[in-house]
Amino acid sequence: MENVCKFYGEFQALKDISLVIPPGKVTCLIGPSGSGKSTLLRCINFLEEYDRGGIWIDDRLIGYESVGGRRMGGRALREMRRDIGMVFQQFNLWPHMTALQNVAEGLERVKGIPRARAHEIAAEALAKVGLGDKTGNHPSRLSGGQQQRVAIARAVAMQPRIMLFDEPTSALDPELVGEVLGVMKQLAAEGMTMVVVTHEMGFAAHVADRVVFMERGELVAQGSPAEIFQNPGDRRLAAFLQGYLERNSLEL
Amino acid sequence: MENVCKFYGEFQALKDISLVIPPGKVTCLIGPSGSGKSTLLRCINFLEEYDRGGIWIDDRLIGYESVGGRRMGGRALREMRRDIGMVFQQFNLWPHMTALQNVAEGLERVKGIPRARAHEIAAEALAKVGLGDKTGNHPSRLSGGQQQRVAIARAVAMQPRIMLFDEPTSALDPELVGEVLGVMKQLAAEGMTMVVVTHEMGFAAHVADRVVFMERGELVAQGSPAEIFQNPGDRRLAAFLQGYLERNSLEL
Amino acid sequence: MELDLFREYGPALLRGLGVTIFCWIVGTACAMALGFLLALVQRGVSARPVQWILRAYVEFIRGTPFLVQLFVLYYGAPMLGLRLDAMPAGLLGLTIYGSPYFAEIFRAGLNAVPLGQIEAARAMGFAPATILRRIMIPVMLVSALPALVNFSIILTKETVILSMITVPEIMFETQTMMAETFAFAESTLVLALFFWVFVETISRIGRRLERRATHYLLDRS
Amino acid sequence: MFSFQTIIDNLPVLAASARYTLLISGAGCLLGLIFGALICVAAVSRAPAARAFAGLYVSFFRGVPLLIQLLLAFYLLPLVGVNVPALAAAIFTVGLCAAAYISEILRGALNAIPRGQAEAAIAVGLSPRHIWTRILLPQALKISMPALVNELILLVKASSLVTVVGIVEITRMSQAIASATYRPLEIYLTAAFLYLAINLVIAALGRNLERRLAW
Amino acid sequence: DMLEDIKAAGKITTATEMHYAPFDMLENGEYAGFNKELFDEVAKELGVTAEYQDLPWASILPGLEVSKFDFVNAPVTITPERMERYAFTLPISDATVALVQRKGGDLTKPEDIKGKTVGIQKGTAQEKQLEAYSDTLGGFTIRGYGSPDEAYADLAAGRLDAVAGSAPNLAYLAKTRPDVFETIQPPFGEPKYFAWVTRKEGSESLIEAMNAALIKIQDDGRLAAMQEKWFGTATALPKEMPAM
Ligand SMILES: Nc1ncnc2c1ncn2[C@@H]1O[C@H](COP(=O)(O)OP(=O)(O)OP(=O)(O)O)[C@@H](O)[C@H]1O
Ligand SMILES: Nc1ncnc2c1ncn2[C@@H]1O[C@H](COP(=O)(O)OP(=O)(O)OP(=O)(O)O)[C@@H](O)[C@H]1O
Ligand SMILES: [Mg+2]
Ligand SMILES: [Mg+2]
Repeated sequence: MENVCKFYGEFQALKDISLVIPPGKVTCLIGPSGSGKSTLLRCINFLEEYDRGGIWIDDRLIGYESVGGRRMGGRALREMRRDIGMVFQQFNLWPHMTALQNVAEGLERVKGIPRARAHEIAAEALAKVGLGDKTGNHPSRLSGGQQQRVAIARAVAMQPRIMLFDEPTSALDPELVGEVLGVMKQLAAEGMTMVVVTHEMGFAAHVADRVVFMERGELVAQGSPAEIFQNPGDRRLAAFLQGYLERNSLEL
Repeated sequence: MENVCKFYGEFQALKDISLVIPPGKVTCLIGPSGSGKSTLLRCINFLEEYDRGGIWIDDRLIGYESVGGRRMGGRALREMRRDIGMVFQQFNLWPHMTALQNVAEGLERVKGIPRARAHEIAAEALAKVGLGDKTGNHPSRLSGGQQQRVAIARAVAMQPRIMLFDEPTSALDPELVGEVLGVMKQLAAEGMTMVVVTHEMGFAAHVADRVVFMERGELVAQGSPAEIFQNPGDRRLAAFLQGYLERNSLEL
Repeated sequence: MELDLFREYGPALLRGLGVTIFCWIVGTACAMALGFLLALVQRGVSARPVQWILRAYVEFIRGTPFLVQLFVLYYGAPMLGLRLDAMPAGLLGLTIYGSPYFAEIFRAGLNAVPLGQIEAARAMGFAPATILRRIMIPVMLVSALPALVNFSIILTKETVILSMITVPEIMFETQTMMAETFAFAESTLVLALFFWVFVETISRIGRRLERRATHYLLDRS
Repeated sequence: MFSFQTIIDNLPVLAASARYTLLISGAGCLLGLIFGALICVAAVSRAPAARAFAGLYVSFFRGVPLLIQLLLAFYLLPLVGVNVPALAAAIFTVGLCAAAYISEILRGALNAIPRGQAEAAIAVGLSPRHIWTRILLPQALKISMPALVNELILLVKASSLVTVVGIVEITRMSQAIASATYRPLEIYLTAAFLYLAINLVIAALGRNLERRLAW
Repeated sequence: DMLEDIKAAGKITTATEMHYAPFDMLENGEYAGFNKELFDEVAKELGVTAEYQDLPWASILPGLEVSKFDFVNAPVTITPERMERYAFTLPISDATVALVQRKGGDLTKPEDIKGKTVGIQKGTAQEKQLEAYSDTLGGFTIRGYGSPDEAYADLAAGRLDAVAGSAPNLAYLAKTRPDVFETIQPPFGEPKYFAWVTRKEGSESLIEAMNAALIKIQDDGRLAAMQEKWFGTATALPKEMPAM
């Protein structure tokens, strides 16, 4: 990813972001609200068009035919998006389908897998996230944590090369967060390439291979969790972590 | 509060809860999801009818004419509720009114204060929560933190004897939580009687005078923050706190 | 009340019922289809001129009475060389008249589909047509069904205006009976009863569809 | 063939008849909104009797064509000794019928208002009357504005049915003129434009209100 | 008794559908026509004033039954079935069936409509006559309309070859739009008549008084003058109820 810029009208949401996402590793994006984390993530699968620079996955440019060139056609874009799974903060499950159908739908419609086989794969994917017994439930009959796990299964079942998570736990009650983080840890252990926007510093600290700190559309600091959390060199990063710790300490 | 029980159909959400809320102090309710914290809070201002036991404020029984007796009439109930302010997780501001009108509405309609005076009081209340310059904004033009502060002003302006907070910060982005907790700390410092359901252990640890831990509808442990957080005697309480700490530590 | 009347006019009245129901079904289905198409174009094509034309169509058709539209279509259009028979003209009239109302209902319904659900499908590489068919339409129906039923019920009553262009529907037949026999009370009763049963049936079916479309939402507060 | 002279000659008379259209649809709309709101409150109330009443009301007024309701009001009520003047009968019937549709529209909108809105009002201590008039109905009104505009436009056009009680509004007047001049196309087109003008004003007001209710 | 009530009130209230030229019509928004002039004269003879009301046909008979008004002053064709339910006055006008076609059409006499399509207001006595005529002539297509206006419009639009109706109506039509319509002479079928209608009970003396007035108006030539003005020709009317 090189020199990516994104404008909303006058407002520049991303400022010359250059970043390498190591394959098979977990990269966590942290930073204050409004710093452009979601925007960056959404540029990677081209839900937002970026305005300058380029994003590549395995040497394939995303969204444009060449840097600064024409937009990709609909078919090419869809093909490209197959390789990128995304899990949203609000889950965005389809309410009229059961958990199983939610997962199988993409397999059937995008990959063209026959229904019976798609349902098999979907059932496996759900079993893997610990929902083998909830395949027939509609999202409205699942807790938030369960819903988010279905969303993860839905993305994983498509066998993407890279998974994007946008604050996958911040719409969840604290008790349910654990379920989802557990599934994500498991994915990480299996060597899935993951980019995770998160407010869960504990997760970032324990699971990430790289942590990236953003502020006001700029990439301020990146490094291993140890570098970022133990020795926050940057002043803004230090202030951000300080605030976080204060809110969560139990000391008197 | 004595032997309060609440059933949803077969399911018993509250099991013989007996509890004294010290006036002028801050009581925090903590516990896992589904443990009945919200239900307990909602029984206090009779948004849920409890089925057994009794709740008293200054010797006045709430919601019933006598223990196990007839329900209060609508007018008596409303009178009683004047003394109890409530702040919801989802803010529940009225979107068609400005911040000022949201606060003034209850003063005018419930207390019968003339419009001009009501607006004065409302403006003061808003200024106190740091929103003196946002009185004319509709909720949709306020950030989550600001909305929650309006909700607090709305409750405080009615001069209740006791304030109930149901997870007042869990619908907020982490950056905005600080604003709201700040206002609550200030209220606590002024000696308002407060009952707070919260997942913010930091807040509970620093501000509460008493902490009450619930699980599965039972009151498991209560005590000063020091007793609860430093020496969690109860096994379930200890496990609960352990899980919380793990998720939020930055240690590697 | 003279039961003899129904011996003589019963068959014609029954035929009228059949014609009314037929016109309503075909007219409503076509109007819904056209309305849906209009809503899709309104949503999908952002070119200003197209938007204006659609807006004008909606406001113009919605703003004028069906009676007049039908009259112009049936008695006026031959001046311009378009001569339709009564039944085709009636069905075309119903289609045109109903389409802007349905278009507005569908437009509101589509706008109410949470963007996130569409983005989730887009992010997975769904084709636009698949997103529409598999995600947007089923989700939209939840909020749009009551309004769709409401307007379909209104259309049942607009079908009586087809009597003006000699479509032999129920109003036409009752008018005949009334004119020949002066049996006013009986005719009114027949009409009232028929429409009440007809509308009640439609709203029952509507409620059942509504329950089916929303069954997955019901039991959670 | 097409005679503009006919239009020019008859426009004043036709426009004058529009005042009945305006009066009946205006008053009917006001009544419809008030009764519609009341029926809607009954429909979602906890009292089974009120709910049953609302159900019957909607079933009758939505089920029986307005034309027949008008005939009943005008010709059956006298049989039981109630003699209403034509204009009052027309306005009330149109208003009561509109109320059935409006109450259903509002009921749908209520479903879209989060439960917490009412709970917050209860917790503040507002009385049921204030909860409805200050919190719930204003929001329902805003949510359902497009559907209400649809309904009001239908109401303006449905007001043509009041001819059966002897009121000469736009449609009736144009029929009469068409039959005297034998130029129905010209006259009906003129009538259509009168309706269009009224309805465009309603649509514009609706959009304006919707924008002003944006919060 | 209706006559006494009317005299006591000093007025007679009536209802008609004011679009049936030249009997009932609106001129510049005012009620006018043959029917109005004749009824005004009759009322004058009775010593009362007449009040008119425009109602659609669907409301007129029910309105009469619940006494919303005293008389239906619409021209109603006298038929035996109708006489069973209502009380008729003496004839006020001829109502024999005639035909009208588009200007320059190829019909020259009524018999030419064999095999063609003819429009008619349905449910009228003229429709029955037309059906009988079709049988004797050996067949033509009849299409019924809710009101004559729509039949005329369809004739102009070219879907019909002719429209049948009562002779006075058609004469007035051809007179008003000579560029579009022309009548086919002569009328055919049995002679038929229009009359006014009221409730049966309590109306005997009123009908008698009105019939006397009608005869008087015919005898002193006022009727003929009105007929000239509105129909272009004067024809004598029967002075007692014609046999059906
Ligand atoms: N559609 C849009 N139009 C205009 N500005 C936008 C739009 N979407 C986002 N922004 C702005 O871009 C900036 C970055 O937004 P973004 O959602 O990427 O932040 P974020 O880091 O994800 O924040 P959070 O932690 O609150 O989710 C913000 O200042 C936001 O106001
Ligand atoms: N209306 C209801 N009907 C049936 N059961 C209910 C209802 N409301 C709550 N419950 C059940 O009562 C129990 C207590 O719910 P409550 O909302 O009080 O928990 P809580 O401690 O506030 O949890 P959280 O931290 O998730 O808000 C839960 O098991 C819940 O499923
Ligand atoms: Mg974000
Ligand atoms: Mg809770």
